[in-house]
Amino acid sequence: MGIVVFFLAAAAAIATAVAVVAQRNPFVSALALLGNLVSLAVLMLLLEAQFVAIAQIIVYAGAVMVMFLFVIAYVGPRGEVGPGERKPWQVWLAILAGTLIAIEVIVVTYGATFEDWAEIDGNYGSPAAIGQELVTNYLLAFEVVSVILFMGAVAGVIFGTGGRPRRLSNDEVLAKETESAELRRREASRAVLDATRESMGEGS
Amino acid sequence: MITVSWLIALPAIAAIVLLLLPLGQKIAGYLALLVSLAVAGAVIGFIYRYEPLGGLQFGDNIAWINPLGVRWHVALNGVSLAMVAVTALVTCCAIGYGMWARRERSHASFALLLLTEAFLIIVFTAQDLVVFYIGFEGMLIPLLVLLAAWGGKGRKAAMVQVIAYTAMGTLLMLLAIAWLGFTAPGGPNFDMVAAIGRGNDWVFAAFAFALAIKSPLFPFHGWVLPAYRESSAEVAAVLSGVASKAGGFAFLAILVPLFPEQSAKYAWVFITLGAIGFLYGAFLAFRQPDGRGVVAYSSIAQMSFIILGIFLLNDRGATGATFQMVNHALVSAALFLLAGWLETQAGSGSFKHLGGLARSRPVLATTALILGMAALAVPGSSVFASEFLILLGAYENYWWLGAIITLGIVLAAMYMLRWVSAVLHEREGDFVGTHNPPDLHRGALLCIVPLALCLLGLSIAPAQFTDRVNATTTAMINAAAKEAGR
Amino acid sequence: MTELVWITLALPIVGVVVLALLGMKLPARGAGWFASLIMLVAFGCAAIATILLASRPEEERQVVQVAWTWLSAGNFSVGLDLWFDELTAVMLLIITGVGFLIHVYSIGYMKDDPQSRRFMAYLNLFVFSMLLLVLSANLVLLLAGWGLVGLSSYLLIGFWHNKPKAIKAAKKAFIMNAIGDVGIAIGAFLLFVDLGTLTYSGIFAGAASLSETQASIACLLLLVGALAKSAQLPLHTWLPDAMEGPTPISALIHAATMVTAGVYLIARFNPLFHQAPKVLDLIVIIGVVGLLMAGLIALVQTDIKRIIAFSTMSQIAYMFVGVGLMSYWSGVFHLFTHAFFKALLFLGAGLVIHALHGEQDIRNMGGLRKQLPKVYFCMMIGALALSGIFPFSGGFSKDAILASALSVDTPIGWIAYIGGLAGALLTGIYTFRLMFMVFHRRMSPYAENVIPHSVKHHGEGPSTMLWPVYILSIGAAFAGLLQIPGVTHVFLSWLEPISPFGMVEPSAGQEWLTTLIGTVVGLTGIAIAYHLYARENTAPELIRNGNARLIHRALERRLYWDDLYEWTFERPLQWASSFLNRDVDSPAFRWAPLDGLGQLTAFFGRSFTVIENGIVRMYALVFALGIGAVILFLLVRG
Amino acid sequence: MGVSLNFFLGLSAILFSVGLVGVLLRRSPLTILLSLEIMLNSVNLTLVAFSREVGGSDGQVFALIVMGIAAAEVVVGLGLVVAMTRREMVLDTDELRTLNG
Repeated sequence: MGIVVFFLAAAAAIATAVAVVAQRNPFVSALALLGNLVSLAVLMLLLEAQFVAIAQIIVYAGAVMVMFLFVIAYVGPRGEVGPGERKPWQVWLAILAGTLIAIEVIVVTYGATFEDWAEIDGNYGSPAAIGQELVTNYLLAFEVVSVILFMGAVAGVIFGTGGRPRRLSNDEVLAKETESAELRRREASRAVLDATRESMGEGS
Repeated sequence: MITVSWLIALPAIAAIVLLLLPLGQKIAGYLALLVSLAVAGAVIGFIYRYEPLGGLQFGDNIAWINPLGVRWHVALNGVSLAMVAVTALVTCCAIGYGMWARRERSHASFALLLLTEAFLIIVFTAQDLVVFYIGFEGMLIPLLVLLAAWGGKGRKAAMVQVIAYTAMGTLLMLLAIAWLGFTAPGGPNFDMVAAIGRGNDWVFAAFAFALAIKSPLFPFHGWVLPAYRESSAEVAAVLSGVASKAGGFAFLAILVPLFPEQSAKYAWVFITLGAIGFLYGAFLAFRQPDGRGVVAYSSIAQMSFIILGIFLLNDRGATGATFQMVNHALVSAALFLLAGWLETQAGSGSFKHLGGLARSRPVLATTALILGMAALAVPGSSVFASEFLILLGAYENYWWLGAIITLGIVLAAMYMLRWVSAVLHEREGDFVGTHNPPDLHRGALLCIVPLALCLLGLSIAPAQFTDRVNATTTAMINAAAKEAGR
Repeated sequence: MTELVWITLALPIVGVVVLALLGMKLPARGAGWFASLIMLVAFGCAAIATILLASRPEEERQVVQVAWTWLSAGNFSVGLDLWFDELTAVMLLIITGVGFLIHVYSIGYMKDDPQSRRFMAYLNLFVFSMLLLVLSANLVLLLAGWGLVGLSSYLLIGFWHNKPKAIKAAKKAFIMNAIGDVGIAIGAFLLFVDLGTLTYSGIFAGAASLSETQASIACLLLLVGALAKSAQLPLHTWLPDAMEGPTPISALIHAATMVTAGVYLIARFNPLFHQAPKVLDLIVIIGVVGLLMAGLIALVQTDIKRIIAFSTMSQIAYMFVGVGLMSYWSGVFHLFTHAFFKALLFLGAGLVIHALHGEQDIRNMGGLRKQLPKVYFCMMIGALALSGIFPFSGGFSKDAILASALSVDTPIGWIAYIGGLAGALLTGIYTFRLMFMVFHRRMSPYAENVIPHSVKHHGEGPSTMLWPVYILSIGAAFAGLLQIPGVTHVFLSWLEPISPFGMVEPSAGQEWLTTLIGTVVGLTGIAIAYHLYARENTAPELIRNGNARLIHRALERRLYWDDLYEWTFERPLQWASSFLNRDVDSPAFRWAPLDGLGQLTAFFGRSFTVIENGIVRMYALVFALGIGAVILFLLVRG
Repeated sequence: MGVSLNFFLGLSAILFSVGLVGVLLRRSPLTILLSLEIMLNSVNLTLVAFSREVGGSDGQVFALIVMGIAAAEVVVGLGLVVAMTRREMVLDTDELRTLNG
């Protein structure tokens, strides 16, 4: 039973993760990440970490992802960036780095022999146990995190509101206009290019 | 009991005070002058008490950076004493000249000059390799700032050139020092005595490279002309007069005693380069368009000659080289101050615009003439005495070498005469007519005359000098001379 | 006695210091008289010292005294040593005596020059240097004096420093003399390497132990110094140009004292030269060629001072012949008489120039004997002495040299004898060409304009200028009587001890024979000159129109020696220097290393822009690859 | 429970790598942030798994703290994205290659 759940959840996690990375539309990516989070939560439940699993869903899926979606909605289609001028060796090197690290970790862990899962009581992973730890042993870390969160909130507010577009001089407006015209021209031509490519792909 | 450390601490502290306090031009100048005079006074005391056969004297040797085995070990021997004395004198004159020239932000410029003096004294007295390195590298900082902030039009390019050259060299030297210190038996030990004879060819080469650039020895002289031409006069005086001597001094006092085997083995390299440099510098000085160019290339020639003298590895060569370092320090410092004076008063240092200055300016004419004659080593002058010693040493080892470099002396006569007559004689230059410079008057005269007087004094009794340094120079080259079989 | 010599040496330098420090406070005339007084006292001291020396027995006449160690290094040391013997005494008397007269003359000569104090200081400096040169007892100090006379000569030739020609001449003189200094210096090095000492006594004692090669090389090098200082072939070109300096300088430095230092040097080092007979022969040959060449060039020069300058060169060549034949006494004797008559001629020429307001071209003179009778009379004595006419001083001394050549009776001796007689003929011609062109023939238009006015206002010249000329005339006329063949031999016996190997001494018969021939030859020369120049200036046309035109041209250009040096040394040197500056130093040593460094950093910079391109992703990629690599490394290492 | 710790660790390594590749390949800052979340979560899984292995709750506490930090990071990152949007900049990290002090 555990094995089945694990593999299902693992397959879902990997699939959604790949979807996050591979999807061009950030909105879809965000939704895929949501799926990823849920499947991870399942795995955590499998590990008897009820509180963390719930926190994962509530905090991440509930709060962080909502914020993501808001921003994605705010940004709109600009959030979508095409492949651009990417050199093939970059892709290969990136994949190489990823697989290298993955294989290495797997090799290491595969070669290692772990003891069996520890015996646990019913209290393990309960909010009470975690809360106990947080306010006793890890009080300092807990407080630091709260400070960091606070600072992050302040930073978010400043970034989000302080950077109001400044008043531009005539020259700059002109430059900007030509720039955006250029951008539009480039995008248009790219669209034409993509369309041609697609039609040719269909044609062939 | 005053020790050498005081000589270092006094100008260093004064420099910091001057940097920090926003003193007026006059007060800052007088304070700096007072400090430099105090240092000079202390040096005179040392000269008076110095025992020529007493080895290292007036020293301090205290633990400094324990984990690395670095000790604050400074002391004077005969050669150090000579160089410290010249440093003190030239600094006094440079500061005096700075006061006369009314530099902007003068308190900072005086502070930096004093700092240079402190570093230079460290170089000349250090008995520990790390202390030596600190002085050797440290003196560049104030000098570069002085060049960058008070220099002429091309100062940026000049600075790049100086940094590019000297950084290359000193980096290698740092590696060499580290190697020597960390391979010492019984833990890291940077004392010079502990490093004697332990180096290998590579360490020797790294050391020699740094020193050759600093001196400068042909063909590492590329930084000299821009640096000497773009610095303000007093900085050029310090730079050519004493800072460049740090290289020559280290050849004699550090490289040869520490690497006797290699010094003997590779002496021919330095002798060849020195001979080439001597003739080469003389050739180039011959067609320079301005006074600073002439003095810069003559400096290259002289330093090459000095290094040649050191690597002859005999008494005459080493003593002559030491003496020549002192003489050349005095001559070139005075000539640069004079060149600076000409630039401010006549509006140009270029020979095209000068000439005919001797007319109704007797003091200027006499001073320039004395310096010019000293620089071309007119027989009977102290420069002649030192060159005579080096040449004598050269003849003892290789008579043909002596014959070749003797040519350089004729060339020296030619380019210095050209300098003298281009400035003083012949037709009045156009700038001389328009600016109508006054005679050399009190302020600037007081800065140049002490140097000229020292030269005259040394000319009358050079033995007073050579007797004091003889024992030290002999000891320095002794081991290498034995290796060379002399 | 040595105290007196020390005082003699010290007085001029005291004069220099006083004049340098107080010069501006003293009135110009006062400075001049002060300097002259110093010279007079110095002459007095030198004279008394000489008398005291003479009163000693012959063996004790060589005094060496060490004042202090001047320079030392290891086992090498030289002192400020003083050497006083018969030869030094002669030189001392000439330097201080003639020096005094010329100081006095300078007071008058320079009275209108605002810089006369500086002139006097330089003169004193010169005298000091010259005394140092002759009094030194070791080669280093000799070299110091040698260089310092070169320096004062430079200063005095270039005294009028706004005259570019004068400055050029001064530089030329200094550089040529520097070559000579270098020669002596190398000689000194070699002697030190061979003998381990540089004192005269050490060198003379060790000379016998040298091989002939060693001695010859050392002597050749010393000879280079002597040739440069004495303006002998091939280092003679500076002397005619040096005439750009004030006339008293020409008289003192470039006739009476400094230029004879080469003769002094050879005479002084006779024990060393004795070991190198080939070098001695070479000296004779250089002397013979030089005296003929200078005589020929003097025939066509038109500048009054240059004619005398070439005659100086020629006369010094005679002295070289004398010392080269190991007849040191005759060389020094000629040096002695030459000091009188040549200084006399220069000072006389100075009076003429003074009267003509600075005109030096003899073609613009003529017929001056009526206007300047005293000058004419004195210069005639000098001219006769120069031409070697019996019984004037030059006759005795020149004939002493030629008689020595006769008595040697070797091929070299005969060359010297014949050459010397030919030179005597030339001397007669050029000397009296000068005399006739200046004092006889019809007055030139220029002189007609200037002279009456000048004589009316100044007479023949101020008394300070005339009296030294009178005194020198007496010397020029009668100095030869010290050494009448077979009658008196003051000079010979006085100088005999300076050479341990003896000297060539002709018999009285040889001397009288030579005197007879010499006088006849000299008179012949005068007759030719009279024929050519005494009435009208006919000779130039005669020569210019004849086949001798090319020769005339060559002689006028001084046989192209200057051109030769210009094209073989001066210009190549300048070219080489410019070339090195422009095409070697700047590109190769000043920019190449910097460029190289720049290229290197730029290369690395460009190489790293592939990853250091500002794109954060790329940094992350490198970071990730790095982590992978580190883990891999740890894995592989186990 | 039949699954051994190795499986969890392997899964987390795979997820981490996928996230890493995302970070390395994508240029949109939004997607990069999302990929970062995957990486963080994979580490969280490891922490929880190890916590279960030893039977303590330290790993879970760490996981919670990581979540907190991740939230802060997301706030700042999204704030930057918003700021870029407001300045009408292109949302492409490759364009952000010059620093301006």
